[in-house]
Amino acid sequence: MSRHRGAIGWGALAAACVFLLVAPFLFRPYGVFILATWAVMTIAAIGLNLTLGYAGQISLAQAAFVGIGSYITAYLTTRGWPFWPTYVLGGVSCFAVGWLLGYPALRVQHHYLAFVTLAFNTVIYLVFRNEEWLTGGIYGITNVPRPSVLGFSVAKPIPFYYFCLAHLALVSAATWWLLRSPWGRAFIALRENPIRALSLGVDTRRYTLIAFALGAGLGGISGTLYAPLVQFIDPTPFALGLSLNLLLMVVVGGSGYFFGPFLGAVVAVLLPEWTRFAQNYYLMGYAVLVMLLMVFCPSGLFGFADRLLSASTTRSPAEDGTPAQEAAR
Amino acid sequence: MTRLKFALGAAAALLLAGAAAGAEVKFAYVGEISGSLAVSGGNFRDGVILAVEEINAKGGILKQKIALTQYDTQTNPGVARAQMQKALDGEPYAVFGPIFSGNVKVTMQMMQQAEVPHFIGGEAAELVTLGDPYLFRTSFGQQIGMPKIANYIRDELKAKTLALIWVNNDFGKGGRDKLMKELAARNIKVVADVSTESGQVDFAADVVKLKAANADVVFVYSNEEECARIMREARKQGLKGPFVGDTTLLSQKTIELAGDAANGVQGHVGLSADAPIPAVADFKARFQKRFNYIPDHNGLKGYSGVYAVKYVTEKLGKFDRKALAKMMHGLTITPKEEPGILIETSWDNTGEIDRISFLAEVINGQQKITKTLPKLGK
Amino acid sequence: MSAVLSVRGLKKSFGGIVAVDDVSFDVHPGEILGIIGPNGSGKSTLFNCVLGQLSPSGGSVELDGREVTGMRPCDLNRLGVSRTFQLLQVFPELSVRENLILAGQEHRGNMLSRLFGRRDAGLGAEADRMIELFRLGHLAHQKAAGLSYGQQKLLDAAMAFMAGPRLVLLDEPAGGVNPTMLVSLRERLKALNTEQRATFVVIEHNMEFVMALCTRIVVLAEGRIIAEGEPEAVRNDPNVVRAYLGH
Amino acid sequence: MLADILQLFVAGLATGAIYALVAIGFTLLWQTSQTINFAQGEFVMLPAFFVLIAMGFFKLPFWAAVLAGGAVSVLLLGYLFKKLMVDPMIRHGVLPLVIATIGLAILMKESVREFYGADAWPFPPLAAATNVTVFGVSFAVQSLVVLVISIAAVAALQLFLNGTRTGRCMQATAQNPTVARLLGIPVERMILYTFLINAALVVLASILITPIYLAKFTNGELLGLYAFIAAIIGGFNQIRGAIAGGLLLGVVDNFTAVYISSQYRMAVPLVFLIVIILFRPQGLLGRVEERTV
Repeated sequence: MSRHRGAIGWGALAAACVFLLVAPFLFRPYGVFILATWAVMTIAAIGLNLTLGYAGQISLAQAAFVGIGSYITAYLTTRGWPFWPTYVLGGVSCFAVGWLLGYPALRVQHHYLAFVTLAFNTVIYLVFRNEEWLTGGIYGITNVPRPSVLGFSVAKPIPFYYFCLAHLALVSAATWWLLRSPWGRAFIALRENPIRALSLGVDTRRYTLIAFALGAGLGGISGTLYAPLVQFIDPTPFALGLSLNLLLMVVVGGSGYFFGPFLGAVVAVLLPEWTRFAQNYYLMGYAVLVMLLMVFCPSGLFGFADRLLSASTTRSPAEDGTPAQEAAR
Repeated sequence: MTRLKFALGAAAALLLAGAAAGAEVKFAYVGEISGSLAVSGGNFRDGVILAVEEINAKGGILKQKIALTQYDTQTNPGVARAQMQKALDGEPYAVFGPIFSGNVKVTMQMMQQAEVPHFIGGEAAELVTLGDPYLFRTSFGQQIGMPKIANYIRDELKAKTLALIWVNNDFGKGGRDKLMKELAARNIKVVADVSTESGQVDFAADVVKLKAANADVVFVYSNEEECARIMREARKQGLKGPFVGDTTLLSQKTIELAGDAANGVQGHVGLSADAPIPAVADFKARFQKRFNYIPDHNGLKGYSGVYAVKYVTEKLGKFDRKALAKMMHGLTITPKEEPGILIETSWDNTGEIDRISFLAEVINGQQKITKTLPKLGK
Repeated sequence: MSAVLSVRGLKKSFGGIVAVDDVSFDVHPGEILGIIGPNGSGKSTLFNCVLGQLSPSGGSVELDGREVTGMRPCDLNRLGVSRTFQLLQVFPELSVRENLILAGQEHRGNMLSRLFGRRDAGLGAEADRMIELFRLGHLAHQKAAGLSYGQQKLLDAAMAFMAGPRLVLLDEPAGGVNPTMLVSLRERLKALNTEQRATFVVIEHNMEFVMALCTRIVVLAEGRIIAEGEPEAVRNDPNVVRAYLGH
Repeated sequence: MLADILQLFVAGLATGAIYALVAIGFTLLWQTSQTINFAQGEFVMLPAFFVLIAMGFFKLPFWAAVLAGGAVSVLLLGYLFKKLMVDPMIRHGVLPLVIATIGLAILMKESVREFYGADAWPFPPLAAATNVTVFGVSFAVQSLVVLVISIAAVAALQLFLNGTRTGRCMQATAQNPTVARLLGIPVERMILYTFLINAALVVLASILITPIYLAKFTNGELLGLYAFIAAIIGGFNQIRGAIAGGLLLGVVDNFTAVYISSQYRMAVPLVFLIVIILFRPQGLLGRVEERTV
C-alpha cells in the first residue's frame, strides 16, 4: 500500500518535472515569465517553510530578505560586478541578518514573534525607500543585467527561465538533503515539542537561530534571482504584502510539507493570472478561492492530499522518502 | 451601484466584441487598477474606455472597431512586466499606461524591442530622457511643470522662503526633487521639507512642523484626498498661507473634500478637468455621466491619448506602429483637427508633451483660472 | 562511594508559595532511588529544578561533584543526565526509530558532522537495539502518533536510554500504564540498571511499582523530605503513613 | 512650543483612541477564540460604505442610515464572520485563519473599489468641523468628539464586562474556556457575543473616523496594522493593555513625526515596539501566558 501511495507521489512529481521542462515550448513569453516568477518565489517560500513549517518559528520578514538579496545583486551588477559573487553575497548576508533576527525568536513566541519580524520588514522597506544614495529610493535601480553562465548569456526569456528552474532544482535538492539529516530531525522536534527536545540535548536555541538564518538565506537567494528577472528594482514589491503572500504560499501549500511551497506558489503566483478572465473581479475571485481553500483544507493542499491518501491506504513506513510520505513528516 | 452596472456592461461588451470579431484594431490598457495608485490608474483607464467607446460608436478608426483589453499591474513592477508581456503577446497596435513611473521604467525596454507605441501617464522627469522612441507622454513631466511654478512663486508671490510638504511616492518625491532644484536656481530657501505617507490621515504633526518653519509660502504636493486633509489640518491650526500647489491641490476633488479649507489656495494647473475650455467641460460631463464620478487630470490623459492615436492613424491611412511613432514626434494636434484632443497638444522628438497650462486660485469653492500660461514652444 | 548526583538545600518558591523547601539528598551509582509523596508535595518541581527546566531559588545541584545548578537542560543532558516527563513527551510526527535516533543524535559529533555526516548519525544500530529491548520491533517505522498509550510510554522511556546516560530521572513512568505493560516496563528498567549500570531516580505514585523497583526511597511532603531509607523502613514510617492518610 | 506639544498630544490621543477601539476587538477575539483577524482594518473601512449606500441608494436620513449600516455590519462582520469563517477553521490552529482573513481583507477592499469607486468620498460628520481654542491651542471639535465617544464606549464595555453576569461569564471564557465550560458557562454563546461586540466596536470606529479619514477602500490597511501593533504592545490579552497601547501609539507616532523623522515615521513606533517586546515579552500590561510542560 505504501507502494501505491509512493507511486502516486513519484508519478505526480515526474509529471510536474516533465511539464516544467517542456513548458517554454507550450507558452508565449508571458507564460514563461510567469513560470520563472513562480520558480523564484518558490525558493523564497521553501525558505519560509524551513523556518515556519519545520522549525515552527513564524516569520513575516521573508519579503525583507528577498528585498535585501535583490538590492545587493541590483546594486552591484549595475556597477559592473559579475552575477555570481553577488549571488553568494546575497545569500550569505541574508543568512547573517536572519541569524540576528533569530535572537528575538529566542525570547518571544507566536504572535509576538510574528510581530517583531513584521516590524523588521517595515523598517527594511523604509530603508529601501528613504536611503536614496544606496537604493535609488523610489526611483529604484533600472536595467539590472541578466547573468551569463560559463560565458553563455541567459538574457533571453527561455534561457533565463531554465536558469531560474535550475536554481529551484538546486535549492530543493539541498533542502531535501538537509531535512533528512539530523538537523531536519531536530527542526521537527523543535516544532513539535521544544521542551522535550531540550531535555534530549537538542540545543533548541542554536537550532532556532539556524532555522531562521537558513530561511532568510533562501529568501536572499530568491532575491538575487528576482532582480535580474524583473530587471528593475524599487521598494514597492518588498513591502509587508509580499511577506504575507509568502506566508500564504506556505500555509496554502501545506506548511511542514516538503512540496507545500511549490503548490502554494502556484496558487499565489498563477491563480491570479487564471482568474483574470473575470476581468475587474479577478482579485476578488482570487481572494474567495483562497478563503475556500483554507475552509476546506486548513492543513493546506498537501495536508489534504495526504489525508485522502492515508484514507485510501493504511499508515505506512515513513522511511523511503516519497513525496507523500515526506509530506507526512 | 452604477459601477456595478458598468462592470457588467463592460463584461457584456467584451463578449459581444468577441462574438462580432471581424476587422478590429487592438488597444491595450496596462496600468494600475489595484494597489496604491488605483485611483489615478482607474481615472486614466476610464478616460481610455470613454474615448474607445465614443470612437467605436462613430465606426472606429479606418472602419475598424477598437478592441480594448485591460491589464492590472497592481502598482507592482514585477506584475507590470508580466502584464505588459501578456499585452504584447496579443500584439496590440498601441498601449496606454502605466501611470506609475516605476512600472513605465520596468516595461520600457520591452516596448522598445516590440516597437509598440505606448502613451504613458507617468510624469517622472527622466522617463523621456531614456531614449525610447515609442514612448509618448499624455501630460507633461514634472520638469516642465515645476519651473512654471517656481517662476510663479518668485514673480507673483515674491517669496524668499518656502515650506514644502509632499507625499513620499514616485509622484510626490519626483516633483519635490524637481521643485527643490528650481527653487535653488532662483535662490528661494526651503525652510521645511516634510515627507508624508500616501494614505496618511493625521497631519497634525506635519502641520506643526510647517508652522514652526513660518515660511513666506507653503507648497502642498500630494494626491487629492491627502491635499484635502492637509488643508483642513492647516486651517485648524491656523497656519498662515499662502498655500501653493500644482494641479492636485486645486482639483475639484480636493475642493469637494476639503470644503472651505480649500478656499484661497492658488497655484499651477497643468492639465485639469476644470480647465476653462468648453471642450474639456463637455468631456467632464460625459465622463461623469458614464462613470458616475468626477475625473481628475488622469481621465483627460487617457482620453486625449486615444484620440491622438486615432488622429495620426487616420492621417497615415494605415495601421503602422513605426510610422505612427515617427509621425508623433514633433507633431502638434489642434482641437480643430481632432476635437478629441480637447486642448492643442504637441510632442517633441523625445515624446515629451507640451500644452498650455493655467494659474488658478480657489475662490469660495470654485477653481478660478487667473492666467493662462502659453506652451513653452511658443 | 561518591554520589552521582547530590542535591543540597534546594529551594523553589513561586511568588509566595514554597514548592520545594531546603531539600537535600544524594544519588549513588547503580542505585534506583524512588521519590514519592502525595500530590502537590513538590516532586515534579524538584525534578524540574534539578534538571534546569526551572531555575531554583536556592541551593545547589552537583553532578559527579561538579556544580550544575541552573545549567540548561540540553547541556545537562549532554553530561549524561536524561529524563522522562510526567505527561507523554514523544514526537508524534516522527517514526519510533526516528524518535530514538533524535534522542541520541545530539550526543554524537558536532553540528557540522550532524549536517554532513550519516543521516542516522550512526545511531541506527543502537536504535534497533533499543527497539528490541523494549519490544517495539513491529512498530519501528510507524509514526509515534499511531502508537497506543502504553507503547508510547515505552518509547518515552527508551528514548531516555538512547545516549547511554549515567543518570536517568523518570517522572511517573507507570502513570496510566496497564498492569501487564507495567511488569514489562519494570523488567526493562531493572535490566538496564544491571546491564548498563545506569542509575535511576523515579518519581511515582504507584506504591507497588516503587516498592518492587527501588533500592532506596525519599518521601516528600509539602516540599520537605519527611523520610528516607529502604522500601520496608519507609513503608512503616509513621510520618509517611500520616502524610498519606492526612492527605 | 508648549502649545505645539499640547496640540500633538491631543491629536495623538484622538487617533490613538481609534486604534484602541479597534485593538480591543483584536484582543477580545484572541482571548475568547484565538482568532487573529487580519481583516480588522477592512472591518472598520466597510461600515462607512454601508451607511453611504443606505443614504445614497435607499435615500435614508443620516441617523437611520447609520443604524441600518450598523445592523448590516454587525450581522456580516460579527455573526456571519464567526459562523462562516472562524467556526470551520478554528480547530486547525491560528495560521489557516490568518490566511483566510488576509483573503477576506483583499475581497472587501476590491469589492468596495469595484462597486463603489476608488476615490475618497466625504462622509457626514458627527460634529461641525469647527475648532475650539483653549489657551492658544485650537482643537477640532471632531477629534474631541472622537476622543469622548471612544472613552465612553470603552467605559461602557468595561462596565458590561465587570458589572453584568454575562460580562463576567465572557471574561471567564476569555481567561480559560475549558474551566468556563466546566463551570457551566455557555462558552459558545459567550464567544459569539465577543464577535458581536467586536463588530459593534468597528462600526463605532468607522462612524467616528470616516468623517476625518474620508471613506476610501484603502482606509483599512494602515488602521488594521496600527490596531494590531496597539494590541501587541498592550499584551494582546488585556483590554486595558489594548487601550494603553492604542493611545501610546497615537501619541508616539505624532511626536516621532515632528521630533525624530517623518520619513521613518512608520518605523519608529515599531522599533519602540520591538524594544518593549524584547524586555517585556508579555507586553505592556499583558499577563504571561504559561506554556504547559
